[in-house]
Amino acid sequence: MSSSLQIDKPIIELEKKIEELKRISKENNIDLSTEIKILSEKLSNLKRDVYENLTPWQKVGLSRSSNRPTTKDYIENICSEFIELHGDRLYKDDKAIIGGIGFIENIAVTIIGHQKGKDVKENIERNFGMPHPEGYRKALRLMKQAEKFNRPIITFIDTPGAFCGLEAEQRGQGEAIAKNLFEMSSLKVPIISVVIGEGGSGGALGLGVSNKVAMLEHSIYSVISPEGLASILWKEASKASEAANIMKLTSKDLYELKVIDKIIKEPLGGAQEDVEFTAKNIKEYILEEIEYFKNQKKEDIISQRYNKFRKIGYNL
Amino acid sequence: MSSSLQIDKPIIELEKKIEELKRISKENNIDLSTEIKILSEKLSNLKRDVYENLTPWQKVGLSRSSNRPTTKDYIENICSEFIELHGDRLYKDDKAIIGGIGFIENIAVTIIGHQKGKDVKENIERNFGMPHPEGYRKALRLMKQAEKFNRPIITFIDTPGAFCGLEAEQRGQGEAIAKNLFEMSSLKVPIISVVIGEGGSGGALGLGVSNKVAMLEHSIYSVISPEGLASILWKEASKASEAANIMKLTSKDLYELKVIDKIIKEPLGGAQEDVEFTAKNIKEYILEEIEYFKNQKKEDIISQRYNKFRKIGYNL
Amino acid sequence: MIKKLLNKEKEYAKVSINKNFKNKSVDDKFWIKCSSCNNDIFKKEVEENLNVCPKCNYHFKFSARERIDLLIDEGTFVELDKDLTSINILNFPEYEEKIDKYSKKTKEKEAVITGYGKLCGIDVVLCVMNPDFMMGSMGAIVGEKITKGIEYAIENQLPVMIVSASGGARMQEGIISLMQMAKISQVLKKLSDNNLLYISILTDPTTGGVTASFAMLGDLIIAEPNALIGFAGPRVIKQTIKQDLPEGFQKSEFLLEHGFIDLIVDRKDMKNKLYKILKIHGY
Amino acid sequence: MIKKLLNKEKEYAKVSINKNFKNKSVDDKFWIKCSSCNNDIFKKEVEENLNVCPKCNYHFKFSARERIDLLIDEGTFVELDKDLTSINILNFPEYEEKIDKYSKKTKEKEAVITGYGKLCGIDVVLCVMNPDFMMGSMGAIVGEKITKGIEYAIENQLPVMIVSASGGARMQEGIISLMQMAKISQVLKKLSDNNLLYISILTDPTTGGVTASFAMLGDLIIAEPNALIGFAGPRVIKQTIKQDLPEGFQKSEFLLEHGFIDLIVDRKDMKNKLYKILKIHGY
Ligand SMILES: [Zn+2]
Ligand SMILES: [Zn+2]
Repeated sequence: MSSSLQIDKPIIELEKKIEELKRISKENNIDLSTEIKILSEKLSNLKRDVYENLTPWQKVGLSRSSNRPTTKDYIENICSEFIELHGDRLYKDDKAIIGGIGFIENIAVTIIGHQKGKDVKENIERNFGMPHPEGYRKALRLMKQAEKFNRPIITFIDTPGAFCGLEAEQRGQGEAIAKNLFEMSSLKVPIISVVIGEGGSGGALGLGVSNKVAMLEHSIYSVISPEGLASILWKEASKASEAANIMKLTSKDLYELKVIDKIIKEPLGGAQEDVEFTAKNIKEYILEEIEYFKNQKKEDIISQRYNKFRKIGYNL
Repeated sequence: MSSSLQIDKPIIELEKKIEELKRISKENNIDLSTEIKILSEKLSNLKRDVYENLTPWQKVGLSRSSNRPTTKDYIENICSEFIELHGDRLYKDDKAIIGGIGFIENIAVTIIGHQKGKDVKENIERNFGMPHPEGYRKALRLMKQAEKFNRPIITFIDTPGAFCGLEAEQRGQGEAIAKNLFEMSSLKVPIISVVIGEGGSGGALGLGVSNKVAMLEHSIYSVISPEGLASILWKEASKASEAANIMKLTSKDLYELKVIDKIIKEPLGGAQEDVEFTAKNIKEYILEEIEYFKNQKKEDIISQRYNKFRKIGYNL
Repeated sequence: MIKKLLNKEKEYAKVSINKNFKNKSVDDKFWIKCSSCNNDIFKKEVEENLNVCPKCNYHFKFSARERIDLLIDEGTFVELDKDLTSINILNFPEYEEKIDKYSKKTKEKEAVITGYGKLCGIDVVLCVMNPDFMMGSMGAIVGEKITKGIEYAIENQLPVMIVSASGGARMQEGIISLMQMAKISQVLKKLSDNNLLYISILTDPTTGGVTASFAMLGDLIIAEPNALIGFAGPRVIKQTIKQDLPEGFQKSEFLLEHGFIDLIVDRKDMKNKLYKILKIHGY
Repeated sequence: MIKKLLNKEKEYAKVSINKNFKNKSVDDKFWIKCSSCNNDIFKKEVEENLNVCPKCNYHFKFSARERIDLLIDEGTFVELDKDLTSINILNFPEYEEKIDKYSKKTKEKEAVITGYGKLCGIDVVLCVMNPDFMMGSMGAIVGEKITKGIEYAIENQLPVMIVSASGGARMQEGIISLMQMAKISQVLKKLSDNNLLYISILTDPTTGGVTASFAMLGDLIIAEPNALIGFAGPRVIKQTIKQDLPEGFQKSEFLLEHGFIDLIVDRKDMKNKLYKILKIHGY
């Protein structure tokens, strides 16, 4: 991602400089510790400065960056046990959405999430995290099972959007997403969602009609991509950064709009800098919310979720 | 159907002879009324004789014959109003199964049935009444709706079997039928089925887990086709008529085995000879059964259906 | 989701009656050329035929008010929440101006009209999206009005009909418009759990977030002939697959074949068909 | 449904270990040729490897009793209804003789063994179809025994596992065998309505009426590698479409890809995986 590189550029330069000083110090046996210390502090400040003041467009870049941790990374770090389950029992196993059952601490959960690839090959296999209808149908199947066996549902949201292809249309992309919104709204178990990367439109919402929705600090959630909006407004996709500015797609914006319930802290530099730290924060959040819903009646779980979405829009 | 022609042969010859005498009588102004009367009586007896003593294999022929009335014919004759509804909301509208809502007298019902074609073109469109998985899924969708709106469900069974093709397997023919058996077993509305032609194996049962199952007099219901059984037993499909003899596939056999609840009378010569008469008999049967279930509790409707199938086999 | 909406604006205008005037003769006021069969047709004849081409049965756009008159018994329609108007939640540039422009043009305050009335004597709730108002796009008010309409139906145990005509979510309201999909879908679930009937009626065009929510959630889904119905718009799909789309792709007839709608009903037969369906459902 | 069952008999025998002896040398007693990878393998090595080829992981047939020993803790299995035997309801020619023959051959009375026991200490109901008994075909007794097993699970609130291996319905019992599909499916619905777990385990071959009923109704569906799983058998499909079937068609891996099974588990890992699944389901 070019935007992500731009963010890192001054930081990387400074890091290189420090390495250089260390090397010189060692090779020539000169004491440069004062200089190194000063630069290290500067680096630390620079990092904080950069990452606490990211523009929306820079966050878009970060949320999409190829080294950003994915659903699988978080599952591995959060679950003591996880068994992936496959298939919609209708047409296909869509690898753009994964799901399964496992334990977080000693709590049995169902986890479902969009899954992007780590490299080109895996991205092709996973269609860059853009599901076909069967992905949503698999998700719903697993959610219904979670309800049957009384397991909380965790969803990780990370997709550019539902796939816009011929076959996806033919097999009912709209129907599949709609059915999920419809059915999720009355599930008798708590649903807790975390936007971990891109929350792309209906394709994201298809896993997001939840009791609680959190976002990782640098993730985004929007009705359309900035490129898409720019090409509509100004007929120029290249003005995406301007579009991003007006869209209110950052975690902070969405928290202020009361569309999300929580911003989960990322390490300085973004989630990829310390997956374990990020996963720990996510895990704490999930456990807290599960604890909150643990002794609630099924009707209350349903009506809390219902009221959350009922309010959005008109009474803002 | 060659077998069907064989049944009719002596009858048709006699009918021709009578016509001939009538023509001669008229053209030559001769009184042949006595001869005609005798032959007419003979014809009547012959018909009764033939159709009351059909061999199982002749019934197979009759049940498959191309002029045998289909689901559509009965719907037209039974319903004062019918609106066909389409699609499984997943993949396709399978024309081998039709379904919809309507009135019988003033009772709202959902009707679903296998649909064969009247000619080659329609048979290709309807795949000769052999459904793909989406046919069963459409049926289930409509049955669930019937349950929601508290309508009795009528199914007409008439299929050589579920289609044995590559795509049918790929899209889960087994899963689709299994799901129907599973879900039908606990529907809260009465399901009344009539086998009107061929009841071919799992493809028939997929619409047949019902509170009451009737068969038209000359229809059949079996686990495999006689040709199929013959080719297994004697490696000769041509010995199908022998196979039919041992299979117990006629309405009389199945009534004695307590697998069906009722034999519905056909006119002399078979249902096609008088569709209205046959339809009237079917309609009476359906109304009687609906009346029977009308004031029953939902649990009782479910347990009556459950017990019906629970008993089959072991306690025979 | 929004993209195709604006992209389609021009294409859409093509089928509008006024734009079909040939500008070169004095006959222009009286004749239009059908964009489907290319016949020249007497304009009045089309209008009297409910904006359906009398030669080829092509169904042109039809306004929300006319739709209500077509479906609801005269004098029985009571509109709900008609004064609700959008606020610019995101401070989106020029949004207020846009709303103003469409309000003046259509004499409506939002892209949906909701209310209750009688259909052949049967009490129903009817929501009709207005394709002339910002392409029938769905923002907070559209979501709110439809939700309130359905809530009214639940309170009064009435069946609901929604006539969709929309380019999808309204991008000027960003994430808030997206969330309306969830809001309406969940109240429809509540309606369904009350065993009340919901008939979704799809007209040209029904796309984006509307397709991915209430449009596809009907107990029965009915479409007018030749309506474009899809999640992604044809232009976006073409860009994605880098190929031409097959003839008739995403049209009502295509969706019927692929199992997503129950039946296609001509505009002129719609009221009668709805009446029969309502009767069968015990209303 | 039955046709492929008998047609397959020969093909099936091919993969049985004893038939893979090369008859020409004194080594025959010790070596077999794997029908999948064509390697010569020390027979004992295969047997000790649970009838799985140590070179290519091809899963050969495995008897019902061995399966029970594999999955259930030693000494805890209690068999149910073991003396139920088929009666010739239809007076089908030579049926009794056939039953006799298979009873002698397998020392079992029917094509399924049912009972309860402990899996890593967890109480479960287990039904295992016996592919050696009339190709694991399903007649009234198979239907009855599985039904009773599930009823036992409902009474005692236990999870159910069924290991399928079947050519489908048993044609010698005609319509009665067909009706077992409904009988078992409905008791599984009852189990499900009790929120009890049902794990369906598919082994080679699972076809016909078994596939079109309980095999496909698991909350979780697990398959062994390279099992043939389908409604119609490959031969019948080939006849229908008059074309060769694609490589791997109807194999476990194909079904996984097409969304019909949850996971593929090696025989040696099966017990451990089931244990984990049971734990996650609160047993
Ligand atoms: Zn025209
Ligand atoms: Zn091998």
